[in-house]
Amino acid sequence: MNPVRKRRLIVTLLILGAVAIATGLSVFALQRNMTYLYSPTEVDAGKAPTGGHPFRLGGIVKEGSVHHVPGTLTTDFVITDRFQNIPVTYTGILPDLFRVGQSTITTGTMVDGKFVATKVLAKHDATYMPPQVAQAIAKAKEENRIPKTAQGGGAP
Amino acid sequence: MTTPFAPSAPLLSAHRLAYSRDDEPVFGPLDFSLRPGETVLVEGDNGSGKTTLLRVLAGMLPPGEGEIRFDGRPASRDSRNGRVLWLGHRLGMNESLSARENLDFLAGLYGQRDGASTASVMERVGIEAWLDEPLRTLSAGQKKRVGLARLLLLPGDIWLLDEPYANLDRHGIDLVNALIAAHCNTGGAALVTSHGAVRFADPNARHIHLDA
Amino acid sequence: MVTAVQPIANSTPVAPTTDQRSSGTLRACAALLRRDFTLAWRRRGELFLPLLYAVIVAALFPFALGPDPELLGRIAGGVLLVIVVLAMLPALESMFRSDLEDGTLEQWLLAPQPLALLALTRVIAHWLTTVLPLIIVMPLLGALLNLPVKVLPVLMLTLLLATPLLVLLGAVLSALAAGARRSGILVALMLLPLAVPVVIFAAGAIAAAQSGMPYVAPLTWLAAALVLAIVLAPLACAAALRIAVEA
Amino acid sequence: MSRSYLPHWMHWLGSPPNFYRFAGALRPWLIAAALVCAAIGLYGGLVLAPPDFRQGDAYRIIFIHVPSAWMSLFIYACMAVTGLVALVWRVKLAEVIAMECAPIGAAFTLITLATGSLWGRPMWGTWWTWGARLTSELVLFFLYLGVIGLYNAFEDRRRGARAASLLALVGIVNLPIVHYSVVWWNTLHQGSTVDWLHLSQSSIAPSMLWPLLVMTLATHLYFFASILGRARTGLLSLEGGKQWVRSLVTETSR
Amino acid sequence: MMQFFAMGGFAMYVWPAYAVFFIVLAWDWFSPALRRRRITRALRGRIARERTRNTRATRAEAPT
Repeated sequence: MNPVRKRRLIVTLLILGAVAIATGLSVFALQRNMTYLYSPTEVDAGKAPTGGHPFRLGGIVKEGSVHHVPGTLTTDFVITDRFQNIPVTYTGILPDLFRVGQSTITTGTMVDGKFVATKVLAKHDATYMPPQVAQAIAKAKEENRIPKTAQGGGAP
Repeated sequence: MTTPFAPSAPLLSAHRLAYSRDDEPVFGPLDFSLRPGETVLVEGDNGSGKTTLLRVLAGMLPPGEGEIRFDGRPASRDSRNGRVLWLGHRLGMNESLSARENLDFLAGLYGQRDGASTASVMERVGIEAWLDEPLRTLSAGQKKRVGLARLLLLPGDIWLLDEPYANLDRHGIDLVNALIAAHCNTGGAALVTSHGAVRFADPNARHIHLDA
Repeated sequence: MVTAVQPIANSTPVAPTTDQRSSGTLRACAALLRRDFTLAWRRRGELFLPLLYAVIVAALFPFALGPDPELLGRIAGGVLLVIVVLAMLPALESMFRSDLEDGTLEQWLLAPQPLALLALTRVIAHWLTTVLPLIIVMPLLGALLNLPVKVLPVLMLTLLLATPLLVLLGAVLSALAAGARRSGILVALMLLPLAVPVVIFAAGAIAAAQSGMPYVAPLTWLAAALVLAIVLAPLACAAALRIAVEA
Repeated sequence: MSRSYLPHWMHWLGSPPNFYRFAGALRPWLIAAALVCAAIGLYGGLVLAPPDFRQGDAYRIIFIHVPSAWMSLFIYACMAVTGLVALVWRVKLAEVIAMECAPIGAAFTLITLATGSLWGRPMWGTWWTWGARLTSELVLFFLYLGVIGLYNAFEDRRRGARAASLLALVGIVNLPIVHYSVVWWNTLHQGSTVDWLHLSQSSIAPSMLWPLLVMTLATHLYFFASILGRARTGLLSLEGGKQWVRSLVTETSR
Repeated sequence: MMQFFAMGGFAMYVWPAYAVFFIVLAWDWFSPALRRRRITRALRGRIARERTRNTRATRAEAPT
């Protein structure tokens, strides 16, 4: 084999080998949980960091759970993933998109079974439509008893 | 001159070789060949493209037009590397290291000529006393001699020497000529640039003249 | 002075034979390693500068943030990671500069060895001489910043995977910048976007270890990237060196 | 040389004077079309399209934000492709185009970051968050800056162009890695709004979709107009010694 | 009309976003034009200088 071909073959084999090894390692890594966002179910199962380590809690603001403490900026609400509920307390200004049924990501720590949030971010989903359409959809859902799905909660 | 090892094709040949920088022609088009045992002297004033020609031949610059061949085959890294020894304006050695360390490193990259050793080539160029001194402490002429020692140590048969006479005294110039002659005697070839101030020893050497 | 025409060494033909050219790829790498180590030893004073820098910066953090051990312990992992990256930067920038200036790179280019392999060898020598000492002093720096003891091994392991990756990337950028007239902050500017994933995964592993979570996944990602970079970065580096020499 | 493998029209267009004339003739049409599209798109987006049921009128930033984000990636791809051509075949025109892509790409990336920030403030409650898309976009911005910086750091502009092209290619390997590495940080950013394979099923109302698409067309047209103009300027400075540039310059002075 | 400019209360976010878009693109459009003018001016100067040098040279040669 002439040296040029031989060298090209070696380089190609090296690249293929590296890609193969890297792919193997990636597959291995993908099988490990690497999320840094915990759902209420995971928190309930004790998978989330404890002992004052901050982590992110993601879920939907439960209907009828939002209470503003009068005279303060403190808000209490419940984050749910429809299986487990975690009570959350937050002091500060809430973003515009924060509302019942909204996907929300909160950062904070667990203190005595309550999540004390230092930051609340509303996750906005990818749906854009005029208000009339939204009303029509909501109405149709109510009439047909379509189960209300979590909006945007599934986005990565 | 013929040697039993001389192949039919020239070691190095250029065909309509030209180079332009920013669309200003630097040299060429040139046609020449370098056969075993031959020395070609490239002459020309400053800025006539002597160094550029050598850099193109050494593959450090892409040829603008034309073709370079080694042993009759189009030049490629494989046909070129290891055969071409380059001595340029820059020494190609680290000044913090001694001549021995530098030469040993280069011998590691290129391999060694049969029978040559770091000490013997340093002796040949007459500065064996400076073998273990950092190059920083050597004079310009002595550094040049270390560069010449490299040519003797490494097994390339095509020497591309850019201004090898610079910084050398009369003895040094004689030494360069003697080394080139010995190299050509053993089937090697050399392409040497000079701005014309030095008379080349070999009266049979062919000349390429570059105009600025 | 000898002026007579006399044969050099023996009168063996100088036309290189195949074994002369293909043999010794390993020998070439060893020669380069030996040369770089010798050079590093000659300039051993300079090798302490990154270490000194790292210690000074680490010592500044308690002054800036207050000596609260808990706070320091919480941020120590990330802080040390950033300190290592910053301490590596100056040496990365000049990885090929002196070799370009004294013409050694021209000799590399004409040598019958793959340039990419020489570049990889240079990366290894660089990592061993300038980065490994930084990793070795990590326990000391960790103690300064009250890094939890259980995090220290993970931090060291992370750095063992992340720093070679950064040196490989840095070698490409350093080779690219070597031919430029002024590099200044250029290498840092170019390194930032390329280093983002490395830092993210390294920090992820450290943070996970700190909060008692599994840290294998980010380390595996780093290993995967390292394997790819070991093959691809030297090729890119060789291409960059060819551009740098083409002056 | 391997240049002869290129098709004939590419060969013709690769010659600087030909390209200069061609680009000069095409550019006014492109910019006119871009302006018309922008006018239609903006009228549709700002006036005709109804407010969003949840975000009200704030969502109207989408009509510039999303096309700019697409452009920032599209231009990077253009830069990398022309950069590859420049590296492999050393075509001067490809070098010029690759290098002139960088400032336009940086401009669109800057717009994306700024408008995204202005959109994020009322909607997410923060100017900036280290989410996947935002971080990737920021990294992209720095990549553009690196390419521009490296190009300008070289005395010899052709050598600089090839070095910067190599950096652009290294960057294109890196971009997906950056993206996926920051994804698991988890993100506040929404998923893709427009499903290109099933346009009718996109989760955006048609009255809002068409201005978005028209604006996308406008930004593409603008990019082509701008790159032609920039490449013309680049060639002019690179070929200053050539006869065609000299006659051109003296002609316009009269 | 006022309602249009109010943008449903989001005017302070929407209009600056559009302003950024147009200002940055205007910069992108006009900066090469400026560079172009600089280049042509420099080139014209160079050509003019060369021309005078040539005529001077021919004039100097003429008497001999």
